[in-house]
Amino acid sequence: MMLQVILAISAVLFCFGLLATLTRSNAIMVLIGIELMLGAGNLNFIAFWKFSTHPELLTGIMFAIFSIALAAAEAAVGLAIVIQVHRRLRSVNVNRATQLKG
Amino acid sequence: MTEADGAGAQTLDVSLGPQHPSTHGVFRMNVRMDGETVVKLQPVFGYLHRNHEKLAEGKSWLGSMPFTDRLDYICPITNNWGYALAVEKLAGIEVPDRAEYIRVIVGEMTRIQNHTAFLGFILGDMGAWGSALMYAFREREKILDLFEGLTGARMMANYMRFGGVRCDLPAGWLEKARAYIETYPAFLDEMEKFLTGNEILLSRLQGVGVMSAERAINGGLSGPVLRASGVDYDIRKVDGYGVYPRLKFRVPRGTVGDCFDRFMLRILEIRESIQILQQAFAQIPQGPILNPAVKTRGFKPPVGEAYGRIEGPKGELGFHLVSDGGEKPYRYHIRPPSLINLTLLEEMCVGTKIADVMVILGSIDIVLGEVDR
Amino acid sequence: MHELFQKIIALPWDQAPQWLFLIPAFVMLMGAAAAVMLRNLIHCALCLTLSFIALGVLFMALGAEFVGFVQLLVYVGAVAMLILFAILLTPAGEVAASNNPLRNFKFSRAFAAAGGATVALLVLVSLLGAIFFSPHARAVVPPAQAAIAPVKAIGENLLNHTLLPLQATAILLTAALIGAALLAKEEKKS
Amino acid sequence: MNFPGSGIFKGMVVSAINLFGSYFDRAHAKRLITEQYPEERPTLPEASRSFPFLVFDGDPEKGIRCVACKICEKECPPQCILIEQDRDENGKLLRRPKVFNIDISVCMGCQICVESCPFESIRMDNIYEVSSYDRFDSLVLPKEKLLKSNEYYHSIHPTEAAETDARIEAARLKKEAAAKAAAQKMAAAKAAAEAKAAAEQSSQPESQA
Amino acid sequence: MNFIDLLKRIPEICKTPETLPLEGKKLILDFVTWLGSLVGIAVPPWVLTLVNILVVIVAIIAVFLIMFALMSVWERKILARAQNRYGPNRVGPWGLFQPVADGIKMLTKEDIVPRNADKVVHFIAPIVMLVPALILPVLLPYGRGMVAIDLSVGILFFFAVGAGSEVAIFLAGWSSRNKYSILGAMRAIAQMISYELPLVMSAVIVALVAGTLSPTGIVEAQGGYQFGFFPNWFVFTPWGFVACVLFYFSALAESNRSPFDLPEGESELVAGHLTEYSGFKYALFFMAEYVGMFAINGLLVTLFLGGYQAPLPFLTFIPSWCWFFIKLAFLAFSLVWVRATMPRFRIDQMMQFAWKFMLPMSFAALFSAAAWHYAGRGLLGWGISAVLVAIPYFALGYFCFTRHHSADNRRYLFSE
Repeated sequence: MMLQVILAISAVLFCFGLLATLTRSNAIMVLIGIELMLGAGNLNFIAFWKFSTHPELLTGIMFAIFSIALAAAEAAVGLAIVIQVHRRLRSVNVNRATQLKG
Repeated sequence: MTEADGAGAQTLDVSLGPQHPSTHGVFRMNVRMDGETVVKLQPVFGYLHRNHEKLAEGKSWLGSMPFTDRLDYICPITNNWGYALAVEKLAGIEVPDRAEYIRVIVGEMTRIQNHTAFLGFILGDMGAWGSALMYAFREREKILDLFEGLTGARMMANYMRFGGVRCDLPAGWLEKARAYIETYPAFLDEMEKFLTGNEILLSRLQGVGVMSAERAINGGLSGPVLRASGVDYDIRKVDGYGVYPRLKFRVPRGTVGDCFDRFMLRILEIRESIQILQQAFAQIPQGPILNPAVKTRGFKPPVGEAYGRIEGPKGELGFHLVSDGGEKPYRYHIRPPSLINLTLLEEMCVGTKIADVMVILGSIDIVLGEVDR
Repeated sequence: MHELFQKIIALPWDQAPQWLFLIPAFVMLMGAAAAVMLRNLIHCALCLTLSFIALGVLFMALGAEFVGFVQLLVYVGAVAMLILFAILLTPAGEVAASNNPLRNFKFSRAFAAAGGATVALLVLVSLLGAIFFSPHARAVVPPAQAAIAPVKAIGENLLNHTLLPLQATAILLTAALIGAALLAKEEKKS
Repeated sequence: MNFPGSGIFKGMVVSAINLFGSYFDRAHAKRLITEQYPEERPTLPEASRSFPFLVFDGDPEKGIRCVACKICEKECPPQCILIEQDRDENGKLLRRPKVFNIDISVCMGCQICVESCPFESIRMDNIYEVSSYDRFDSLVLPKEKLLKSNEYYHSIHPTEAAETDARIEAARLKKEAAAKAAAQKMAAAKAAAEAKAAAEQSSQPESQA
Repeated sequence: MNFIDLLKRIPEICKTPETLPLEGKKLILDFVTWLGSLVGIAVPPWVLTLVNILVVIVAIIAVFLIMFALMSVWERKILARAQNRYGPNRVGPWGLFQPVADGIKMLTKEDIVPRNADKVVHFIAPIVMLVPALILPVLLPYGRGMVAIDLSVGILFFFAVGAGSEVAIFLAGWSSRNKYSILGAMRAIAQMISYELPLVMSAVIVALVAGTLSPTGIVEAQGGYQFGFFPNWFVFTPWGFVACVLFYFSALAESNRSPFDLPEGESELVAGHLTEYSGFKYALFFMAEYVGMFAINGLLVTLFLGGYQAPLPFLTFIPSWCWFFIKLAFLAFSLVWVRATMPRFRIDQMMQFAWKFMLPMSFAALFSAAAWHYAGRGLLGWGISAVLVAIPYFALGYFCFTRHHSADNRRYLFSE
């Protein structure tokens, strides 16, 4: 029963992230949404490790640690791209970056 | 007021205002910064303008002598000397020997205490939180006490008169002065041990605010700032006023012309001044201290104009006086070394960091009383 | 009154109930909601940081102490600062009215938001359905062990079992940071 | 030994010597220059000056040296002295000031007035506790507050007071000598006049007879 | 169990100072049970654990706040004595009541919030700054068996919570909406992030050698004495000394003190991110800085100076918790001593010093620690690790510093 509650919480968190990514027009808000979704993913890993049959294998925790490391790298590169976009288009409005022509 | 210009570089206009902890008085700099580096710097001064030159036209010749104390309030006695020298050149007054020697002694002591104060201020600008400042001011106080014993006031001395000095050395003053100057090199060695080797200080001073010799001459700089750029020009040697030709001393000058050279030059000049003082203490003759021919009230110099200048601690301090034969000067103009040394501030500061602007301003050693007059 | 007071004291307060982890979870969800809803970007970033902290505490509540601290250190220390700096470095310029007819339709922003919200809601409903009503959900779930992951075990596992991913992440991190630095550097104004 | 950190280390040693020296070593203890002001008063050198004061010999009213010649009022650079000459009952000007105000908020203690006063009547005091709460009235010192005795003058500037007294003494002696000489000359002139008159009388009786 | 024999137990406790704090806590717990029996209810065990926790928290907060108060006056007195003057001696004997006076002044001063400041964030910033600073002391081992929470990941906890203060400085700088504070906040964060790396690296080295992340484990690893009298603290090993110096300078940078106090570089930026704070909020920032400084110095004592270990074997009659605070006091004194002497770095020199000097040195210290450990911790290990540390120090010192600036390659000409 408790596992399902935790999974529900992480699902809600994931949907908040999804909402942010879909509705907000600012590139940084999109990145914030992605961070939330990654956090939700980590929460699931830890939940499944907590309720697994033999937790001494620590697989869930390993996944969570590596995913945190990657999320940090991803955030760094994402924000660098956002800054470059801002420098080119003078704004971070996602709808303005439409010139990906050939 | 962040406004983007050019390639979207966000420049920031900051006014390091008149009320600022380290601008040595009321001096404002409108600085445009790109991040930390200075793009444009526009000095704004005039906050301490007291209309000294126009006032002098309404006062008697001696009446504006006490006001010259307030020009460069760190070294008032050399200001008096500049004014007295100019009037003596205008009226052709002879100065007795003892008065000349007293003038050299008091002038060189003013130079020492001004450069000592400089050592303290420049460390304060770099954030050494007052230790060097307190050591420097402890030694400077002793010189000011000697001035108080001689002239009656620590700083506002009003000591020089046309044709000599106002009062003779009180009993025991000369011995106290000689004993004190003996201890000065020990203080200087302690300051050098405390400062000159310090890596942070080296990295903050060296290579900052470089001024080439040729540019310094064109800019009209004078004093230690000019000599730091390698130009050998010291008015005590060039004009040879007072009894300087009889005294043997050397004029140091730097090679690179950056803040560190200006800093070291002041220390070397203090050591030279100590040599001068020791010779002056030895050679001071007895005799009158004031040319009796000069009237204190109703002093009327002949018609004409004169430009008298001395090597003040900050540079060439000149007085241009025009007399129409009356009791009041017709025109009274001062050449302030601080103001003219300040004109090249922007050239030194562009391209450096905001923290360097303070150090460069400190290394020029300006006093706002003299800049604004 | 005295007996009531007696009964309250006798309750087994010191065994932390299972549901204690709901508090950080609630704070996290509120932080996440605020991060999405607020207009001012800086406030969004701060609420995001709050939800990161709450997520870290939640990990600790679930026994994964090490992961909780790593989460705190990495997200609150670095990622939140990155986001705040990015917001600072990209001042919101004026939103130019674009010529695309579809876009400056009066209610276009409201429709977009509604569209996004419905998609998110659909995903949420499907997830919850999977969690509570799918056949697997009804499988016997083993009871929650008091599994505390000691740091020594994690350390040994990292260097023996998962050594390859560790080195791969190291290389990836350096590549990502060098790339990010190059991207964000201002080109020299020739 | 100048390894990279040695400069900083030398600096630290200097400040440590000052720090511990102030407790243990007498030479450094003397360096602590702060005077605990209200308890320890600063010892001013003899020549130190702050604001002017009027000197009087003996009785403040009659012994005042100032003759209200207004030279110092004219010569004072910041113009902070105000003098009104005294008048006796029937309006004739007296050589004494009825009002002598110095606005010490304007005065900068430059002692030009001391130099230009021909009657040695104004001298520089070395009081420094003259601050007050209200800006105008209490900073304008009236004559009563300015008048201080010659003995006080001797107590604060002994050598200068002695010179001044010597100069006054010499001036008085010169005046007396001049007066005596003038008196003798007049006496001589009178005697000569009587002698001439007597001579004429003795010569006139012969002519009248 | 009545009140009298509780009082009688106090002199017995004082006879053995080593365990005084632990016995004192037991005494307080017995006192609570006695109070319960007085009212007639049997005190349940959870109340005792609650009281236990409260006593520990109150003790830590009280100790750190008293140290903060005393440090604010000691700092001014030591600074003054280094500058040939007396320092505060008017309020109370030797100025000891000065913190009370400062506290009253800080509380009664008007708390000005700029008009277009972001009120909410402006209000939160000092709290976000103070909370991590007050949480940090929880993990430090003050004495044998006297650590508030014996975390097995103590060091990681320290850096995780310590990261919060950067966010707080950003909040303070951003919300005051004025040029100086934004510049100050930028500088502060750049400085703290670039100095966090050497800080973490030197702590990691100690954790590697001690084999554990828990502070008590590290302190135990530094126990014992070499040749009978020489304590084998980590600071007396070549790599330990270098790591300790790196940690010390990084701690200075983390708490924005002395040579690294660029954020409040008075001469340039007035008061950096604290320009728009006054009154009580400024006092909170002030307290957060000091408590944070004590916490990070406490960690330095734990990592390198052998936490509560006595320096000489026969000195163990002084209780272990005294040693911790004696070492902490000495470190605090050295902070003020450095502050009295050193001018401030410039922003780019500071960054250069962090990335080009401190970081490579910490890698060198890592290798030398490994050499020391695997060469059997004996004389050979000493030699190798000393060489492994000295070479980079002089090379880096020359290449990235003395090559550009040195006082003795300047010639001054003199003319007659």
